[in-house]
Amino acid sequence: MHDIYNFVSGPLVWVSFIIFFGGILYRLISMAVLAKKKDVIVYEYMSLQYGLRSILHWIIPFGTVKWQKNPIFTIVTFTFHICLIFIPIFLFAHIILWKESWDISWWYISDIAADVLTIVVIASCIFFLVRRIVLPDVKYLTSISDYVILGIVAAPFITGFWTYHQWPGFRIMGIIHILSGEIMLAAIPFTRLSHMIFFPFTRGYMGSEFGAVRHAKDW
Amino acid sequence: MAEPAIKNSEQIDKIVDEGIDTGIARLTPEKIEQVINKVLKTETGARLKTYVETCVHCGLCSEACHYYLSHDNDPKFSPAGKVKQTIWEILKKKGKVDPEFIRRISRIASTECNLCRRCAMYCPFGIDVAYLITIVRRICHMLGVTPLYQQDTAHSHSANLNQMWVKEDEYIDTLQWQEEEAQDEIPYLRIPVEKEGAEIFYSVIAPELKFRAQLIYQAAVILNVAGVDFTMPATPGWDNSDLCMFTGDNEMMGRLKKAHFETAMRLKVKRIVMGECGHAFRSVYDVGNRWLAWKMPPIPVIHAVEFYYELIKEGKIKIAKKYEGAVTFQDPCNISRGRGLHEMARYVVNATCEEFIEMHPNREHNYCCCAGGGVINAGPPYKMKRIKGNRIKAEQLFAAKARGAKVVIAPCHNCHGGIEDIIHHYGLDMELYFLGDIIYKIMEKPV
Amino acid sequence: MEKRTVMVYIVITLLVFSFAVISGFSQEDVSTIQDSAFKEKMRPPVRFLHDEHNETALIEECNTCHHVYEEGEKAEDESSEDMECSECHALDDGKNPMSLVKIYHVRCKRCHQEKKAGPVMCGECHVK
Amino acid sequence: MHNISSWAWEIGKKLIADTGKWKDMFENIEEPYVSPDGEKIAAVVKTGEMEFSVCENDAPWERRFDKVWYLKFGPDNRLTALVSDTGAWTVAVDGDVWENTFDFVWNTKFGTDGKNITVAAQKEMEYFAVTNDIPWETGFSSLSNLTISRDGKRVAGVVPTVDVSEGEIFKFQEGCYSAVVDGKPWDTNFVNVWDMAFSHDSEHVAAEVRTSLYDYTIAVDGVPWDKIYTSVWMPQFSPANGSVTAPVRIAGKWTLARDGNPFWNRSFAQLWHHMYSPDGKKIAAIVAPKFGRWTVAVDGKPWSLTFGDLVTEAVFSPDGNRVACIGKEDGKWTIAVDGKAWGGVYDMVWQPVFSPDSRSVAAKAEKNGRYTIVIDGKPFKDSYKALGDPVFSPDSEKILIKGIEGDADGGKYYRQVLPITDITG
Repeated sequence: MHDIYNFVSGPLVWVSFIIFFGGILYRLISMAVLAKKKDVIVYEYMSLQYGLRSILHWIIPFGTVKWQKNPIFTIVTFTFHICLIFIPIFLFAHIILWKESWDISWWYISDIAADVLTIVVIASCIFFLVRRIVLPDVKYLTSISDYVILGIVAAPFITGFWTYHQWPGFRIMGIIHILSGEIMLAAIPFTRLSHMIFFPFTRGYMGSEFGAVRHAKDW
Repeated sequence: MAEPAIKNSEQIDKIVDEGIDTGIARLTPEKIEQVINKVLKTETGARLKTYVETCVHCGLCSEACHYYLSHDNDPKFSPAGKVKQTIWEILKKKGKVDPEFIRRISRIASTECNLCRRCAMYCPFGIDVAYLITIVRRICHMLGVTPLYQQDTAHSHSANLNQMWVKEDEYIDTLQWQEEEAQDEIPYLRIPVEKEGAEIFYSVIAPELKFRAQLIYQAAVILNVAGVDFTMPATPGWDNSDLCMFTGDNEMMGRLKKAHFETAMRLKVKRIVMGECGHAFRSVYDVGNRWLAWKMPPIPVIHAVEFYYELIKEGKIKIAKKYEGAVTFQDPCNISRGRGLHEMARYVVNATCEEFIEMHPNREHNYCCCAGGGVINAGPPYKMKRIKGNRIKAEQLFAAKARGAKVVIAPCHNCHGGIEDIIHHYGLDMELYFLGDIIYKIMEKPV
Repeated sequence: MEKRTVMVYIVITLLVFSFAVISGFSQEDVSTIQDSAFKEKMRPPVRFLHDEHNETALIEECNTCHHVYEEGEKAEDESSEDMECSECHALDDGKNPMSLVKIYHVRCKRCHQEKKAGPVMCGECHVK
Repeated sequence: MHNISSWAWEIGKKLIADTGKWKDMFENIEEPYVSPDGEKIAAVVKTGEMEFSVCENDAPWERRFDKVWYLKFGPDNRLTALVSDTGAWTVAVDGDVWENTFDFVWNTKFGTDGKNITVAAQKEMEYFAVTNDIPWETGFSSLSNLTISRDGKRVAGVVPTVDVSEGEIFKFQEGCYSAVVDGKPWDTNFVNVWDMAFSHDSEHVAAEVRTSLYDYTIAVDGVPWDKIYTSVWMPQFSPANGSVTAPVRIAGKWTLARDGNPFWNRSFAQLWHHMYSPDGKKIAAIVAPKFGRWTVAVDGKPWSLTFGDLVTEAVFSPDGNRVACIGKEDGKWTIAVDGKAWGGVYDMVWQPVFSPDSRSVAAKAEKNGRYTIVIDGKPFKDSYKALGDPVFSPDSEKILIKGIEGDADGGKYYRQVLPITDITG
């Protein structure tokens, strides 16, 4: 048990961070190089002003017609995405680990808040799962990999919640928690989770084309 | 109103299209694989990769598409659903697909997507489905599988540099004929041909000569009364339309745009003003010019709607009496989403019509007419498919009618063709006009 | 009553009894880690059986844990059992308890990790 | 150009016509045209109900027509118009009409000396070319891309050589078009044939062709190059050795090929309108070194000066050492010579003209609706209501200005010769 713990909380953390940050960097650079070679117009028409204008509308809840038309989805997806990033960064238990390892720390949320937000994330994942199964158009687009990805995202939250509450087997769960978090980090650059990296560019490009060239809104 | 949606595959596949059928018969799996991979390797890159890898299969784009809505939310017609059936499959199989697969994707790309780009406004990532479908059309073109009527139009473009096999003399003759007709109404009227150094090159599309010559007549009246210094060329290059852009024949698209812009340069005009055509605007404004390496059109291109706006705003056209009766307005994708002209259009409509009733949704969010993107050019075999694929437009128009609108103004040839069919098929009993029709009717003319 | 049933009852009774006895004996030694510098408690206090721990861990010198540092050097013959850790290990900015939490964790957890013995995960010490 | 040394080159200003008075003479007057030598000004005029003629230097032609259009002066200063009399079309030259009549005529073209005049014609749905009133013996179901040789003696075009109807897409793709030279089509059929060029000796013709929907190449006298490209632009013959060069597209980039082989060693985002220096030793072309930036490349080497909107109408100097072109940036037009732009920007500029000694460059330019002549970047002080192209004297010391003075209501047309130093200072 100690060996496993030491391994997942030691070298594997480094590996996952390296894959995560290195992967993001690699994806961005390789995509930029490819675009320079094959899609030079992306550079020609990308506009900071109009790109940001579009991004801004899309990252504000109900900032676009689409968000307004699907209020439940909008609320769920926004809280989900905010929590997804917010919880791991501001969780007390994580901060103390960073403090121990690298002597860095910052503001944290209360454990009660973390509990509630984690439930929100898990509930959101269930919402997404149900959507995939129930809505015909989403179901049509869904492949096994979509469930796997959803699982990858949900796993750290479910296992974290389990571990925190010290439910039976929480020791094993704790290790799975660390591992699943690492898997998620490593998966981000190389799966459809890479929408996290590419969102500013795809949205920004569309916003640039709509704004700077076509003088129209894209939200 | 409520028509049952086409039960997709069965009925659709019954459509006989020699262009597709003969094209398919000539294919072998090896050729398909080789062509697909060549297109993917040499012509696509970061955009395709990013779009495919960023799509999280969320289905948010579904309700953007008029085909999806009109087919009772059939997932096969959702934008991402169409990408799944085409691009994803191609990438997954690395081009190892059979001829029947090509038949399906040709149908989907050419007759089930108008490239209207509405879905780009419903995808949080701004994934450009129209771009992805264009790649499918490109592949089908390179495989020689394109609906017959579309391909025939592309051939006309290649042989005559216009879309309707209009010969050089027929074009000039039509201009002179319209000029003569219009002189009965306005004796001093001219359609100056080859007037070097004129302010404006008025460019049209071949259907205006073949079927809607009155539009040239009306344009001549408007331009003359407004005192606009304009000219029209006496050479090929007069047609601004571009169905090659929609069949995937990019090389021909470039050739057509080169002819058009170089005609403008030769005539030494400052601007090109074009008639009420949407797809042609797209081809000259941000597609064809790019293939030629012009970042923006080398000679500015002004769509009729913007031009009318200028004329009315500057008082060059005066309104004798506003058009009576309530009108509604169809925002064409290529000039609203494509150029943001919707507010100018409203200015013109309000200036010329007594009562304006918005249809909903409108402006950038308006539903596509289901005729653009080359779909109406796929011809009679697909007419019913096109009409049924846009039941939502009938509902949208009906709602506007219920609030009093008797007239639809559609400043785009494709919108016009599409909506005309919808009005008839769904028994909407509404009149349909171009903006120019209205202006011509109600403007002050010298007696 | 069957014989087997009686046996079960006896065993249960004995177990309960021995548990009570053992707990009674151990009572003296049961302790939780406390430090007055912790104002708000984020986690349940850590139960720590001082003598038993030291026996198991073979710790003889008090200053293995209750150390005293002088000018950066550990004073080998001094120890600090009579002090709270926070007397030396001050809080960051005088408020942020993280640094204090950290030294507790480093003291316990790191040793456990090195020795591959004893609890290392949050819930193993901060038992609810 | 036609023998310009025979023109009047004495310095001075001569009133040719008081075009302002024309308004009193005719019901309607169309835009005026001036002859290359500046001695004549003409316009299509309406002389009565459904009755038109051409007014040339204050006097209308005797003949009246029911339609007159495409007024054009040839290089030898003869005036041509396309005219219709009771529905029969023909060509009028200096007021005299050709004997043959047609159902339609268009696209008047001249050889460099102006002696040969060619038009495209249609009669009873047969299409052909007519040179100096002599039609081709054979007609075709269509005719496009009318092209004439330098001397104007030979005429080429594109015609359908196989009957193909609308909708017959697969037949079309087998190749139903070819080039026709003096009425005789090439033996080979192509899917398409477009722009073509004659060799300097008028003996050969090279054309852009498409051999399938995807394969583009150059065909010379009906024989395609053995290389195919994804696209090509108009070929040119070398005046020096008769070889053929054309811009070709390879892997999404453009370069120049000669006789089917790579010629320039670099590629561009765009490359077209290449041209030979008069001695045939150099080639210049309009290029886009990168997407959205335009310039001129001489022998494959682009200028460092680039324009964002466009570059057009490039021209070699007579000695072949200099190149001038029109450039446009941010909607403003100017002239660039040898990689340097003139300081002034204009609302429009016309093709620059080199002096015979290659030292000076002149161009017509428009600003605020008035026209003037600019030499080497310096605008002439006078501006005009309308203006012909500037012409340098054979000794390169004088410039001919053909301008209509006055405002919208009136106008007087003057032919003026001045020393270029009056403009350049």
